[in-house]
Parts: sequence; structure tokens; C-alpha cells
Amino acid sequence: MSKFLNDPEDAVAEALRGFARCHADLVQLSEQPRFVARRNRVPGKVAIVSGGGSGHDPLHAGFVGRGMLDAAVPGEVFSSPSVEQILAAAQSVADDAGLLCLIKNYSGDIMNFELAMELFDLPHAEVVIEDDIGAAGGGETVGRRGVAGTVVVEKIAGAAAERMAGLTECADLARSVAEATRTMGVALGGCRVPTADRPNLELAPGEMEIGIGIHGEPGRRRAPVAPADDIAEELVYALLSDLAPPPGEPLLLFVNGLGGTPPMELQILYRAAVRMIEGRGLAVARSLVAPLVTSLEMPGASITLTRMNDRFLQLWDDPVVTPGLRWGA
Amino acid sequence: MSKFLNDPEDAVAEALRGFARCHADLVQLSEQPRFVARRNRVPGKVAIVSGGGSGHDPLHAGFVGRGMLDAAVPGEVFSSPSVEQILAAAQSVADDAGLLCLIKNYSGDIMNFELAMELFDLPHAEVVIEDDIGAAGGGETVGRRGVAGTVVVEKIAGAAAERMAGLTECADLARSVAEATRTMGVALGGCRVPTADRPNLELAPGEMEIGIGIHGEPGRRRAPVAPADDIAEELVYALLSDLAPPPGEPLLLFVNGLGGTPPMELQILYRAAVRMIEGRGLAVARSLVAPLVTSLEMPGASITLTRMNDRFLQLWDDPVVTPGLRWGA
Amino acid sequence: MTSASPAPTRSAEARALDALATLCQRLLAAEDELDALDRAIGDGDHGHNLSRAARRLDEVRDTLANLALPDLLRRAGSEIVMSVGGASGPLYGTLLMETGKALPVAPSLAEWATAFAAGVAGLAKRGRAAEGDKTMLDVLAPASRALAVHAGGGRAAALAAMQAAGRQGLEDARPLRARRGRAAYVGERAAGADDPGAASALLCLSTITELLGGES
Amino acid sequence: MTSASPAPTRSAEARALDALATLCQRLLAAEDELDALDRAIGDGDHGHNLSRAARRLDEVRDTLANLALPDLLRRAGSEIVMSVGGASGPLYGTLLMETGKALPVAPSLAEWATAFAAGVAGLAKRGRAAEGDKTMLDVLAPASRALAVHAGGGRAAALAAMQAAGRQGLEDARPLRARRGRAAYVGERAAGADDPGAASALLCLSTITELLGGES
Ligand SMILES: Nc1ncnc2c1ncn2[C@@H]1O[C@H](COP(=O)(O)OP(=O)(O)O)[C@@H](O)[C@H]1O
Ligand SMILES: Nc1ncnc2c1ncn2[C@@H]1O[C@H](COP(=O)(O)OP(=O)(O)O)[C@@H](O)[C@H]1O
Ligand SMILES: [Mg+2]
Ligand SMILES: [Mg+2]
Ligand SMILES: [Mg+2]
Ligand SMILES: [Mg+2]
Repeated sequence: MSKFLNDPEDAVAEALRGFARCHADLVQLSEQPRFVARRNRVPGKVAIVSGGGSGHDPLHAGFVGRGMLDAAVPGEVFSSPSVEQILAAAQSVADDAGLLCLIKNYSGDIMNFELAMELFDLPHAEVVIEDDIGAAGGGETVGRRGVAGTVVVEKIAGAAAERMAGLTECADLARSVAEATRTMGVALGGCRVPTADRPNLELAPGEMEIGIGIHGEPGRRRAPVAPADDIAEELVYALLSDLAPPPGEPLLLFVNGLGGTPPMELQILYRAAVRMIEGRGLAVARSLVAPLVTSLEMPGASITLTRMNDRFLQLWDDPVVTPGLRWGA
Repeated sequence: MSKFLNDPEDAVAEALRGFARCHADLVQLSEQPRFVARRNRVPGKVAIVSGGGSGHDPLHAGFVGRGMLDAAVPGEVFSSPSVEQILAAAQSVADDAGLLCLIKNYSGDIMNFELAMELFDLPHAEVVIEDDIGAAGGGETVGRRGVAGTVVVEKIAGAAAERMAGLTECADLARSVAEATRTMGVALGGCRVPTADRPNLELAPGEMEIGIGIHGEPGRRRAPVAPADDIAEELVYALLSDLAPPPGEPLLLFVNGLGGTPPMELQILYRAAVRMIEGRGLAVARSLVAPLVTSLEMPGASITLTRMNDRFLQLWDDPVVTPGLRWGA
Repeated sequence: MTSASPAPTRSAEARALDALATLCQRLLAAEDELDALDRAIGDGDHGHNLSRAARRLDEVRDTLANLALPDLLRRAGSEIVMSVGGASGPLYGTLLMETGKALPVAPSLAEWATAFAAGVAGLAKRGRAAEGDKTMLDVLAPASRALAVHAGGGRAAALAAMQAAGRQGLEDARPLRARRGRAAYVGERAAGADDPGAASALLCLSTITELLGGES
Repeated sequence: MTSASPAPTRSAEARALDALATLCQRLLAAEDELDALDRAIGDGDHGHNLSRAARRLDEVRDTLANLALPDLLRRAGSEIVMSVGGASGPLYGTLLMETGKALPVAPSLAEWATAFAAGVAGLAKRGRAAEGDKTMLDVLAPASRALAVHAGGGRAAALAAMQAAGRQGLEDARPLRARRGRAAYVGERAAGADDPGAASALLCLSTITELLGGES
């Protein structure tokens, strides 16, 4: 697992400089403290900020732009950003319309955002995303992890803010999307943090970890790799059991790559997932197949389902113009 | 190197079904013979068709849509499509305005397109793309391989066709873009074709192959992995030496991922490449950093440079709406 | 080609059809071996590509069975060209098509030799290849010349000479670097290895010699 | 904290500053060890995160040197909170900030114990954690209680009791599963392993005891 790196300690900083240079039309990088802000802010619009450890590209910085995030706050790889970063980002993008923080459910992220918001004096609201049903343990005490479903929350809340919805409305909406969203992942191998000397997950060749977290956290079971159709079926079954969508309710199906799995395999999983969902008389109303919430170069994928409604669908279809997600404009 | 697969022989077919279902608004899949066609064809427009072995997603099927390709003809993984596929695709999308075939320079692709065109009776032109300067040998007899630069040719020719340029104009343009484009790649490991039982390139951990081809063909030298800045410098130096752009000429810089390398590392390479180019008094006028011409899950990257001019720049900036590349509309 | 009801008299067409069927079985049996040769200096799919050709010919067996010899070869070639892809599809397909085009309906051995030479020329043109480029041509070209030279001396001897020349061609090409196809990129590494297309060509020649070399 | 010109009289502030400097060195020295503990049941960066804290404190040493004891702790805590990130940044930062808030300018040992208890309570609140969740709290909470109980009996004995209670806390937590932080996801696998935050907390207590337990 060699990597294209200079000093591994500089990986996040150098990558962000490259990213900001490449997408200078859409975003602007603050280096000290470190955050990425949208270039053409809309005055009077609720500002949406998200953040968390790096290594999940394009999440979050790749979703800064029109119709999604106003700022992203990247920590070190797999490590929550600091309070001063979050605060500086919030101060740079929010005005009296207020600030909505979208936070993935990890101790560090929660505490750092919380502390930053204690120091932030404009109106603000926080929504915690916990969509991952993959973990065997921990759910009772720390709640579910926040993973790929974050993209769905950021997209829909971002569209509402772009339509000039107020802070409470945006926050309520984000919360209801988060509640309607579940994800489960599977890994075929680990990944290596640039500053570490070995992978964070040891899987024997031919093994898979079902329920993997996006930092290589263990899931619910380890087994020999099964055919793609069976894997998709296991994930979809678990998601549908948890979400229990009534017949006729439109679903969003998002097959996410964890980094090392090529599009061909994601498409094979997606096809299997569609068949299984439709086979149960449910409708796949919207689809997304792409590596959007990655775990460095981890070979693996996750499947996200969101129970949609007319409002969610409209906002999902609204234009989005960001480095990582772009349509309709 | 486990994969998400059912019967490996079905990988291409299943993936295409998933792809077509996911992007049903933009493309339509013909299964027998196999090709992907644009959904909203523009009558009287020069049709552009490309194709080649599968395993390079999003190339080519991911570039079918407005402002780029009218059809893509996918072969088996790393294997040229057949004449009947190419012919069926051509017949399905071309009208009297004619057909432009964009062909990567591989024996199989050339011969199959050539044979198909011998059977095709509307006006047509072929442009062969050979941008890869990475190979040590072979260049004299078979010419350079066609790799990531194909995206640049497809984008610019596609925009011209969308502007209703005629067949000769589109073909001449494609040829001149191809001539102005050079690519060189580097791999940190191999990849495995679904139907094969081992990787197609054996690199020891910590080794890199400079000049790698997109099917794992050997390059010009194998060496211990160097710092990202040094690698970028070696590639950019070779490209600039070959292209010899005069000072002041705008350049397109495209850092392409080969599949297994995460965005963070591509951005680090991109940053290094920009610095090197600008350090030599040249201008990076347009940038693209993404895995667009991949080699399954191969960890690696390539750098493409195109000498741009006003016409190329305008056409590059024109709207493109495809599954794999989307902007400006 | 699974079930074949033998024709009342074994016409040249029936013999060709049977030979083709056996050829296809041999190619299918050699799939892994040919893939392995291609893995060494190409992309590892030569056997796989030829297995597509073999399966396609099996599918159209009934159609082929109704054709005269020249059309049978042309049609077999065009089926391969149309369906196989890769480099070997157009090449082998062209070989058969051009051979068929040059063949009279009831060819003598000398006419076979002439037609085969035309097929080989078509293949070389299609591939822009010359002998010594380390391709299937290195087997087929000397084989076709040997067949022409020995066409006067009885089928068994002529076919044996053809096969021997093909084998010699494979061996002569072994130390060379490749100048066409994917193997052209591996440079020095190709030297010492057998070209997969040359190996499959020799397999075809050997099978034909074995099957038809005994008949008079 | 590289160069330190000793104050003419060793004030409580100067002693605290020196202790902090030594603490930071110890944490930097323990970086790999703490990363290894975190790799086993977390994400392998606890030592790395604390090294960021240590470097930041070194950077602001001159600022801290001008502050009274309560402000010194508050400021050190807020520097950590502001700059470190991860889970341990807010937690250790809150511990210092809340301890500082509760501290008088010239605290007695008993007042130190009270303030430390306030700091620990702040940390628990911040982390929504309780003892037995297998976190740094399992070391800090019993340590702070022991300090309070023994605060009347002389600094050396009190600090020794604090450290012993912390060590006991680490050991008591060892067989537990984690209920907070990333280790909560590894389930049974956490049982038998030391929590990295608990280990770093004990390292801090031991360093303080060693440095200040000798002075009267
Ligand atoms: N231009 C060419 N001219 C003649 N023969 C060629 C040419 N290109 C390839 N070949 C032959 O085709 C063989 C490879 O066939 P195959 O592996 O099926 O196709 P591909 O190279 O597309 O994977 C080579 O071993 C060589 O004999
Ligand atoms: N909610 C919490 N309450 C108390 N302590 C916690 C909590 N979450 C994490 N910790 C402590 O923090 C330590 C991990 O710190 P660190 O590795 O620096 O942060 P991160 O978990 O963000 O990588 C754990 O070992 C544990 O002691
Ligand atoms: Mg961390
Ligand atoms: Mg091939
Ligand atoms: Mg091959
Ligand atoms: Mg950690």
C-alpha cells in the first residue's frame, strides 16, 4: 500500500491546496485555521457547515458550493477538526440568517462542534447524522456512526437553504432526512492512514467485513467473500428491515464506493440492490452510484437508503454545483 | 484482491445494466449487440462514437451524453469490442451528418473499427489517439498507446459536434487536439481482470512502474516509490519535453487516477504538477483531477497535458452533461 | 459443435465442417494455455478471445452446414470478425474470409494453397504486420509458402510440410522482440517467449494436418 | 518548551509551568506507545493527537508564563480545546479549563482537590461519560476522589494516593468493554486492552506526582 506522498504529516494540507487550486471557481481555502469556504456566498441564506476527519473525499470539502455546503472543516486524516477551525469557518460564512452544523456521530466531532458553538454568537442549530446500522456493538451507548447518508442530508438541507428556507426549517428538514436514512457497508480490505505504517483493518485475502465503518471500525460479521448479489441482498435486507418503508414510498438508493473499489463493481452491486428492492414491490425513485464517502483506498462499498417524500425529492433534484456533486445547473 | 462479482464472465454485462439503469435519463443500453447510446440524439449532428476494452470507467460509456459521445462500444475487460457492436452503435446514432470514430491506438481497436467502417455506408472519419509517452519500447513500430488524453479529445470534439460543426471539421479538430496531448502514468501496484486469477502486473511493495499503460503494460522504468513531488516532476518534465509548449501558451492539466488511488493523493500530485509547470513560466489554464480513465482498481495515476488555444478552451468550457463528466449546463 | 448427423457422402464441405468443429474443441481445450502465453507478454486473454470464436462457430453450425466451401469459410470468418473483438478476432476472421474469397467451389490442393496465401496476405494487411514482427504471421506465412511448394506432392506430405514450416516459424520467432500488438510494449521481455497468436496458429495447423493429412 | 529562564523565586505558577513542560515532553515521548494502544481498540492516533497538544502548549509558553495559576490552566485548556481536535482535545482541554475556573489564585492542596474534581466533572459532562465506560474518566475520577480524601495529609502522600487510585482505575477498567468513544464499536475486543485515554491520563498523574510529590 504505497502512496503518493511527500511528508505524510503534510498530506492533508497539500491535498487541500491542490483541491482549492483545482476548484478555485467554487471554493476558497483558509489555511490557518484550516477550512474550505464557498466562493459566492448568498447573503441572508442559512449557512451550512459540516466537517470531520479527512480521508473521506469528496466528503466534505468536495460538497462546498451552490446548493450544498457553505463551508467544510477538515481535520487530520480520520480525526475530528479542532474548535478553532470550526469556529473560524462558522464566522466566515454565517450571517444573521444563522448557521446549521451537520455533524457525523463521533465523540470527537460532537464535542468539537459543541465547544465551537458555545463560542459562536449567531443563531445556530446542530443536526447529528447517525445512519450506519453496520456495527455489532456500541449502538446502545454511543449511537450509530455517521457515514455515507451524510451526503443525502447535506444535499437536501443544502437545497433548502439555497431556496432561502429559515434556520429552523433547514434544521428540522436535515433531522428528518437523517432519520429517514440508513447505511450499511462492506469491506474487502483495509486502508492505511498516511502517517501510519500499517493498515487499520486486517482482512485475510478472500474475507469481507460486513458492517464496516468508514474508519475501518469493525462491523457485525466477518466471512468469506460472497457473490455480489448475496452481499447486496444482505445489506439491502438489513436496511429495509430497519427502515420498514411502506409499499409505494419512493426510495433513494445510493451505492457508495469506499475508495478502492472500481465503478464496475459498484454498478454490479447497484443492479443487484435495485432488483432486490423492486422485487419486494418497492420503488427506487432516485439513484446515486459513486465513491462519495470514502475511506482512503479501502476496497469496499456501502449501500444507503432514504425514505423519500415529495419535498425530499424536489430538493434532491434541485441544482447542485460543487466539486464532488453536480447536476441540474 | 477480492471483488464484488457474481459470475466473472457476466461482470461487464451486469455492470452495464446497473450503469444504464442509474443513468437512464442520459443513456440507453443495447444488450445484443452491446453498446451504450445517448438518449436525446440531435438530428443533423455529427455522431461521435468511441469504444474499447472495458475496465476503464467512466471511459467510454460514462462520457455518453450531451456535448461528448453519442455512443460508446464496450468490449470485454481490456479487450476490443467486436465489429458487430461497433457497426450497430454507428448505425443506431449516425445520420447523414456522418460519424466520427475516436479510437485509442491498440491493434484490436484499430482493426475492429476499421472493419466496421468498411461495412458502414454513411460518411465517416476515424481519429486515432496515441498520447502515452510512457512506454520504453514499441513506439517506433506500433505508435504510442491511447490513454487518458482520450478524455480531452472526446470532450473537445464532442463540444464541436454539439455546436453542429461538420464531419471534416470535427475530425480535424479531434486530430489536432490529439496531436497537442501527451500523457504519462505511474503505478504503485497492479489490478486483476475479473476473469483472471491474478494481477496483471507484479510490483513489489514499495516499487513503482513509471510509464505504466492502462492495461498494466510496462513503462520505461521500475524504481522504489519516490516522494510525490519527485514523481510529478518526472512525469511533467517528460511531458513538457515532448510537447515543448512555447511560453504563454495555455495548458490543460489533467491528473487522472488509475482507480485505486484516492483523491487526496491525486490532489497532492496535482499541486506538485502545477508548481512545476508554473515554476517554468508556463500557465495552467484549465485543470481536471479525477479518476476518468482507470485501470480497474490499479493504484496509480497519470498526468496529461494538452497545449490549448482559444478554440480548444472555448470548446472545453462548453456544457457537458454525461454520467462521468458534467459542467456548465 | 455438439451434435452432427454425418452427411451420406463425406463432401469437402462436411469434412471442412468437422475439421472446424474439432479445431474449435482444441482451441477451447487450450484456452488456459493460450491465456498464460498472453499473460507473459500481452494481456492474458488470447485463449479467452478464441473461445468466443469457437462458441460463435458452434452457434452458427447449422447455417455453415448449408454453404459451399468458399462461402463456408467466408461466413465463418465474418462471424468471427463480427463477434470476437480483440486483435485476434479481426485477424483470424480476415484470414478465413480472404481464404474463402480466393477459393473455388471444388478446390484442388494447389488452389487451396493459393487461397490460403491470399488469406495470409489479407491478415498481414489487416494487421499492418510483416514476418519477423513476432505475431501469428510468423507461423502462418511460412506455413502457407510450404503448402504451395508441396501442393503437387500429395495431401499428407503437403500438410506435413505446412505444419513443419509453421513450427519452424514459431521457433524462429521465439528469440525476437515483438513489433506488433500488445507484446510490442514489453520490449526485451518478449524475447524468449512464444507469441500467443503464433501458438494458436500452430495449434490450428497441427489439428488440420492431423485431421486431413490422413485422407487422400 | 525548550528554553526556560528560571524565575527568581519558584512561584506556584513557575512550578506549574515547569510541570506542564515536563508533562508535554513525556507525552511526546509516549506518542508511539499511545498510538499503539489506540490502534488496538480505536483509530491509532491518540499519541499523535496529544503531541499536537504538547506542541501547542510549547508555542504559547510565553503567554502562559504571564498568567496567574487559574488563568494559566484555563488558557492551557482553551489552547488545547481550540487546536487539537479529535476526542481527547476537547476532553483534556475541558479538564484543564474547568479545573482552572474552580481554582483560587493561591490554592491549598484541598482547594486543588476541589478544583480537580470540578475539572473531572466537566470532562465527564463534555464526554457524556460515566465511570466504567472505559475511558480516561476511569483513571481521573478515582484519582480526583483520592486526592480529595488525602488532601489533609501532606502533598507527597496525597499525590501518591491520587496516582495509586488512578493506576487502580486503569486496572479495574481493563476487563471492561468500552461504552464511549471509538472503542465502543469494537465490542468484546476492548476487554483486556487498556484504554489509550486512560493510559495517557495515568501518565499525566504519574508525572505530576513525580515532579510535585517531593516538594512540600
Ligand atoms: N497488428 C497485428 N498483426 C498481426 N498479428 C497481431 C497484431 N496484433 C496482434 N496480433 C496477434 O494477436 C495476438 C493477440 O491476440 P489477442 O490476445 O486475442 O488480442 P489482444 O491483443 O487484443 O488481447 C498476438 O499474439 C499476435 O499474434
Ligand atoms: N465520550 C467520551 N468520554 C470520555 N472519554 C472519551 C470519550 N470519547 C473518547 N474518550 C477518550 O478519548 C480517548 C481517545 O482519544 P483520541 O484517540 O485522541 O481521539 P479520537 O477517538 O477522536 O481518535 C479514548 O481512549 C477515551 O479515553
Ligand atoms: Mg482520531
Ligand atoms: Mg485483449
Ligand atoms: Mg490478448
Ligand atoms: Mg484515536
